[in-house]
Amino acid sequence: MQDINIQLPSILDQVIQSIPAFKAELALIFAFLGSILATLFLDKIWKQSSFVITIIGIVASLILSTQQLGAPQNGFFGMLIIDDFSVYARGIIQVALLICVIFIQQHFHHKKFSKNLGDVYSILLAAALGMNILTMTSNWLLAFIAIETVSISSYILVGYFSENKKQSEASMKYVLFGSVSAAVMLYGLSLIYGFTGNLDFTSFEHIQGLIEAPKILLSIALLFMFVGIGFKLSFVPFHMWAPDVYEGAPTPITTFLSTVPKIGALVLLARLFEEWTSTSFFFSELVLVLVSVAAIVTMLAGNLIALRQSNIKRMMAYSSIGHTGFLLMALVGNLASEPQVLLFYIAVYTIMNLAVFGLIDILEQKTGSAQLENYQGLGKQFPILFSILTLLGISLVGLPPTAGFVGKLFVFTSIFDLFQFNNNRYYLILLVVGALTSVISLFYYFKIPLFAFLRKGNEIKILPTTSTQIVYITAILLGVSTLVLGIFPSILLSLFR
Amino acid sequence: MGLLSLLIFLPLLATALILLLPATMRQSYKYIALGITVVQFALSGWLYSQFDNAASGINQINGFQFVEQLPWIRLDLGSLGQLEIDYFLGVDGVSLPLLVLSAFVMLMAIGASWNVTKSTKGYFSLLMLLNMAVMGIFCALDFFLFYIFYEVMLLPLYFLIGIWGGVNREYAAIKFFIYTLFGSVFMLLIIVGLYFSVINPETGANTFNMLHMMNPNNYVDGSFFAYLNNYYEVLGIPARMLGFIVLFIAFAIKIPIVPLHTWLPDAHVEAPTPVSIILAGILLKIGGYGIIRVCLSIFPDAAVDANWWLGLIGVISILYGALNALAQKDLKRLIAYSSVSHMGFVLLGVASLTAEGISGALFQMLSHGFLSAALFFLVGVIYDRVHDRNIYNFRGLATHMPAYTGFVAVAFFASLGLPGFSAFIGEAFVIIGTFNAESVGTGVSRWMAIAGSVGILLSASYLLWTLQRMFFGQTRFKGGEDWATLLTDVSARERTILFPTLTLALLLGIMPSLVFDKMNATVLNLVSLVTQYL
Amino acid sequence: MITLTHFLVVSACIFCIGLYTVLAKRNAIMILVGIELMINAAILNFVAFSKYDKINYGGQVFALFAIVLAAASVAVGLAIILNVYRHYKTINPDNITDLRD
Amino acid sequence: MNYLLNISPIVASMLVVLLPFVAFIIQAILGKKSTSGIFSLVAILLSTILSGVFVFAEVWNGKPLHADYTWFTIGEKTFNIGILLNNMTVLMQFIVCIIALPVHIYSKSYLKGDSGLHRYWMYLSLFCFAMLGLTISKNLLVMYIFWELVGFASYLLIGFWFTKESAVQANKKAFLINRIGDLGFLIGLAILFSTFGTLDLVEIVGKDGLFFQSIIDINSGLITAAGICFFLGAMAKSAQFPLHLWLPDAMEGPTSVSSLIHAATMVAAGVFLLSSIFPLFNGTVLLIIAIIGTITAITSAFFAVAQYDIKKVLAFSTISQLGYMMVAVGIGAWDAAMFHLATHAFFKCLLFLSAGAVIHEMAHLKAHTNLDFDPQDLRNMGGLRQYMPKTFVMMAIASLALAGFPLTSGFLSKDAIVISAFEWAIQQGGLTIVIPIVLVIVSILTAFYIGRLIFKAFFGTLRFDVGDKVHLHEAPKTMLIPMAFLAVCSLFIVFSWNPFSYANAAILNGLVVNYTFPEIHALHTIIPIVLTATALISWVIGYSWYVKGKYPLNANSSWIDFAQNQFDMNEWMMRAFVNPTFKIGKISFWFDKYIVDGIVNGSAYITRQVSALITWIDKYIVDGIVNGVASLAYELGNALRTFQNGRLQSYLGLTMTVVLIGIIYLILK
Repeated sequence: MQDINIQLPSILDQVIQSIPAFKAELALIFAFLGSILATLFLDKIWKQSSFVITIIGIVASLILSTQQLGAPQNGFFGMLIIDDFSVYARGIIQVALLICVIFIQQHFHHKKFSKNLGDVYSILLAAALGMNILTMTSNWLLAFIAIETVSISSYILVGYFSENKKQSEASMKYVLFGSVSAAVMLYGLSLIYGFTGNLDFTSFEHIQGLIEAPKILLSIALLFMFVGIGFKLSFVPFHMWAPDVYEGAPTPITTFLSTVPKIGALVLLARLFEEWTSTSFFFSELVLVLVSVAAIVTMLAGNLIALRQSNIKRMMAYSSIGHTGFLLMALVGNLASEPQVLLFYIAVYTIMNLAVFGLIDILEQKTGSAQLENYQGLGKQFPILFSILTLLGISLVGLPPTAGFVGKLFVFTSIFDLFQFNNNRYYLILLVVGALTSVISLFYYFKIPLFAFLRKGNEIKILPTTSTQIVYITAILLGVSTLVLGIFPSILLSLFR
Repeated sequence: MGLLSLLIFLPLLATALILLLPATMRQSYKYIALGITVVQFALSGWLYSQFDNAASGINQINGFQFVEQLPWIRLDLGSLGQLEIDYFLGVDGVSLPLLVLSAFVMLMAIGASWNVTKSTKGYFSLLMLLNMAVMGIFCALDFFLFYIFYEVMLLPLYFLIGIWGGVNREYAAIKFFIYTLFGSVFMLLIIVGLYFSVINPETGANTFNMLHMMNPNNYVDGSFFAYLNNYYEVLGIPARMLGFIVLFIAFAIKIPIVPLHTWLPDAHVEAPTPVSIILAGILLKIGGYGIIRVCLSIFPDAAVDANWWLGLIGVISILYGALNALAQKDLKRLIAYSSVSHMGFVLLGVASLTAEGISGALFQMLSHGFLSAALFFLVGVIYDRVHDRNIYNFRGLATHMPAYTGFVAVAFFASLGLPGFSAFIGEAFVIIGTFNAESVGTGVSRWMAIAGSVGILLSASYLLWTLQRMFFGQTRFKGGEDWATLLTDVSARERTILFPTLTLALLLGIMPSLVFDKMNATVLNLVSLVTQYL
Repeated sequence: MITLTHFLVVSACIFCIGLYTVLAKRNAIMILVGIELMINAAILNFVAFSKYDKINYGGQVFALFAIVLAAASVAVGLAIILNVYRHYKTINPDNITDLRD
Repeated sequence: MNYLLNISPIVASMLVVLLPFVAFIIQAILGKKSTSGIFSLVAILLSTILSGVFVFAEVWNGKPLHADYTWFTIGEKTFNIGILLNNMTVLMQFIVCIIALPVHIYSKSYLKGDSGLHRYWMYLSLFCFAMLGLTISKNLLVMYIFWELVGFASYLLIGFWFTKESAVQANKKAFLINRIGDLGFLIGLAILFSTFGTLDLVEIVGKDGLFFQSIIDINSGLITAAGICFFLGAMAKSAQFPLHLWLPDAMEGPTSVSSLIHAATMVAAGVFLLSSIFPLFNGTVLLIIAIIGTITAITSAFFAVAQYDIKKVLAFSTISQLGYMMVAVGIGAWDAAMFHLATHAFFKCLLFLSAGAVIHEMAHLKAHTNLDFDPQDLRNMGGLRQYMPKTFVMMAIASLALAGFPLTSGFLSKDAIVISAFEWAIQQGGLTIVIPIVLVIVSILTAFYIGRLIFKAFFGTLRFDVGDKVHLHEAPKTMLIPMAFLAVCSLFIVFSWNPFSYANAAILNGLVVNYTFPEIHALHTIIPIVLTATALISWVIGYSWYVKGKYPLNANSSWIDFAQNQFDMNEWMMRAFVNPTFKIGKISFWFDKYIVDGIVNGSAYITRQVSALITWIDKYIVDGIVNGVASLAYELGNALRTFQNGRLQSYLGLTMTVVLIGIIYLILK
């Protein structure tokens, strides 16, 4: 009792001092509360109020987080690390989120629901908060909380509308799979905590503890821990949920799921990976092997399965699984290089996926289907749309002159550097598989132009849709930006410095 | 904006124009394309006339002409070192003739696609895009830039074959794309490796500059592709040899060599006439050009070890392609396989590593550029009329379409190496050079020359046989009378395209100096660069 | 005297039981229950371990948060399962396979 | 005018070559508009004059000239277009002109009214251009170019009636077989280039050429190979066994063409080539040449005996005569070869032209009396003497020349070859003696078959009744005059004032060759007598058979004869030699037709089969692998899909299993 009384003031001081480091997230929190209130009261007066508040909140947090650039600090007893890496990551997250919000608003605002759209925004904000924390923490407790925040809000996002069977099924699979992996991860964490007695995975004791830990239990613990992160990143073998959920969920939600949450998890994993592979002990090697193998298998499986897809959303789901593999590769490469390579690839990946799903959303609304066969000969009716889709396909394959190519090139470069540095065969395999899978991926990405342009299609009637212009324009801008970034990557790269 | 940039990016202007003009002005598209291409051709002609024959090109920048070098991407990638990518163009004796060739073949292609009606907007814009990429490839001296143009080229082709192609076009298009991509993706890995191994002596930054890659002193000791104390091995293959092999495969797919050729018959047969013209006239040359510009110049030490195998592959391609051609019933397929055979000479000549051989190979590329283009155009002539190419469905065309037969006969005899036409000079000097190789001691054996000459015999036999089967004898068509009415003799447009082409083939055959004078210095420089590792 | 080992063994058993439930039961609710069990096993671990962490009681804090989060996710899960039932009139996961390759 | 008169031989010779080319161009441009062939005619006329007055007269026995014009540079090596004017080249060029001119005139009326006449003139001019160029080119590469162009022109002319299937087959065959030879030539060039670094005749085999100064051993394998390669080229052009197959088929072309190309000039190019690079050949190669020549001479002489088609007889006789020339080259007496080439050119050309006239008439006959028979078949002719006496006379002269009868040119040149052959054989000793003996036999056979031809065609009576009014009449003047000219040229006086000894022949004196063997005077008297005597005998026999109809091999007459005078030496001789001759002739021709030619066709067939096989492999194995890889990836993806069965718990189960496996692996590791 005594010691608490003694400590309490100092602790409070600490907390108060740490508030500024947290202001970006605070903005989100206020926006969260604001949007809830707006949903309850204002929306009756002005339908868009909650939407506007959300936008404001996100933009605010974006601005606030950018102010932290170049001023590394940490708060809350070192639970939060605010370095440039996290700032950039959060920047990407916020922008992506912004676009997602617009997509969602455009997609739903004209539909008649029993439910109120405002809640969705608040949930999105909650998710954003979780992701922000994910990018800044090196503490298992915060990390777990953040992951769960993101997960739970994603569950709700998927299940919220449940207009049809598929959506509800998707949400069920998502929530059950997610909770199980969360539980497993929690168990793993408990073991790790047991070995180390410390929750900060960057701290000396933590690593010391892991070094001393019994091999077997350690490997169990690490694997369990990876289950949780694997679920978030959806790499093999924790990817099983992804295709079903992506297909089932409303397209804008899929857009969100396939991009934003991955970034947070990836940043966390990057920090972890960098800390833990630095030692020359068993567990470092173990982590390295686990990630490399995961990357290889994921690239192969994702791209191979995608070959046989006829539903474009499902195909993109597998493609994003394949890309997760490549992201893991970039993460391995991150050991050799500055984070800007990783960030660049993340950014490019986000842009591409946002654009693709945005266009898919439009197509779905216009043709009422996500089946590729139904797009036969549509190239004549939507030349621009399909040209942009093709361009994005090229970028996803990683062909010049697109940003996807530059990203791939940098990743290869960094991996090659590692390979040249220590002649480890894993790196070589990574390189070869990375190259091979991009060839494989061409097959299915080019199904889109194949159906749209090469095939003669029977005229299918276009459903009357209310305004999709904003989404359309955004997607096109994003698509073009991949081209621009492909020719002048320095625009983005110089940003991340 | 230098001349080369102008040459490269003019087509882009055309694309923009075509895309911007409304569909109501559909008729103007082809004229825009034609105009731009004519300007390009004139420009390339100007370059040709201004070219200084003494410039030796290959590995030192002052040997190149019309050079443009602008810093393009400069990045500090931290531990990955300084990223240095230049917008770096220039031509030497190897690339200049190919530039002129490309400009000319493009002109032909536009002429051949005069009657295209299916969505002309897309067609001509894609054609112009392709045009740009091709020009870029021949001018680029920065490996990154080269690679970009190299890949950009694939895309328009995919659509040109896939949309305007024949029955089996989807298969052909994707097959072509996948084949090339397979090669080029691994080429990318090698490029990355080179990037790490090579340092720009001025700035000390890692560079993609090809010319720096050709100078052993710029290699970092102990780096992956280093000349000195390089102990890297993959599957027991030394790193530099590996790099050579991978790059060679990447370009060999384009040439194409046996057994990596199977995309070619499909692509050629399915592609519309203009695209086959471009494929045969330009794209196959990129393979040969790449091998000379990249494989030989950057990995000369590996090249001298591997050239026996190159020669062998060349010989195999020659014979294998010719034998295949002998058995074809589809005229277009026959010509496609004959391309395989004729391009085999290019590889053989390059492998010989003698001045005669390499010059012969380059000359053969040019002559094949003109002749195969003409041949495909000629096939297009009857295909346009009756939509049939089967040799056995025609008989005695000579009496029915005398002028057409005249053109075909000239083209056939030219490409079977009748003296007086370009193909003869090319093949003869490839063979002479290959024969010489043993005396010089580059390791290519003499029997290859003899085997190659057997290829000439075979080419004569299949072409003459075709001539006999299709054109001589009593007139008899599968389609009967209505074919007889459809099969009108070559039109004025067709004449105006064919005549200059064949004339050029003849001119080159009579005055090879037109080309040799431009390339001699470069070739000698290349030979000296490579043979020092013998 | 109950040592750490006992706690660990018990938690391990609970975890396994939970995992079994998750994999074997043909009822979504039961799966949720299984998840609860697994989480509780982990919580037990945390509490047990935190005995050795006198400085800032990380384990116990973690345990508390875990309980809250578990509750939250289970609540969401239940709501969603209810939703599924409305559409499918069953909550046996094996019969809910519209989304598949 | 004055300027025109002292025009230098180099320029003149160039003009000689270029004029026909100009004609070719003009003809090509005018196309159907001009069928008179006036351009070609004028061109060749001017060429002949120039070549005669300004080249031949200037250079012959003067000092050789040569000029070089840079053509192109490849690497460091420079190639020139060179003109070489020495006795041999100017002689060759002059011969070509002097033969080509009458043929042009002749064809004017011979082919009157043919639909494709404009093509004919075009091709003919092209041929003249190529042939004339071939004769004077100094650089072997240039020579090779003309060499192939000549073949090309002959391809076009053989297939002149391209709607006739046999003609098309024939010209394809001709070109391909010539191609084989050309490859030999090309490889030869490659060898020379890689040894000497140049292809200039003077620089290599000139008086002080590299070949003589450089230390290169003439007996080295490489030089032997080169020699054989060049000989291969010559074999194909000059129709040496077994590459002679194309020549008989080539008779599908118009007769005038056969006379110019396939008798006089082009086929002789092989001999010319060998003579011009003679120093390159070492003993081995020369022996091979001699042997091949002998085989060719004897076999085709036998073939000729068994022929009924008048043109085929002449074709085989041409081959056999070319064999003679080859032997001459082989024994080192290439001057004799050139000599025979010259004489043979005239009389063989004349023979063909006369045959053409005959065929012309027979064809007319066929046309008028619409009987169905082959106008070229000897069995349908006979007694033409009284219908076309002039033709008969000229053809007789030509035949005498061919048979080597005194006072004719053939006598001189043939004796030159045979005698030198004997001298050579005696000096060499051993089995080589077979060669001259065979040559003698050949000359006997020659006399016999040419006699047979004359007798069958001109003596006796027409084989079948043409009714009361006979349409046969003399050939028109435009055909007769050229023939007459050639007939004159087939007499000795053109070549040597002394009809009985070739020693005074201008050509032999013009081309100085130092023989490796001593001269044996006795032979110079014996051989001519023997040859003439045997020729006479064979004619007597021939006459008795074909004119008197005492044909031994048809039963009824022979039995009577046998009964009447069984001790008749004559009869006995017949049975002893002549029947076997015929037998051998038939058999060997059968052999040639079915075995040698069969091999050629067979190889073509095999190539086609191989190519079919290769294509199969290409389609199903090479391409199959490619598609296989693709479908493999496809199926792999499909297999992985099966896990995606939509069942949540199987997902979880799978995931956990993988984790478990991972744990187990890590534990066991």
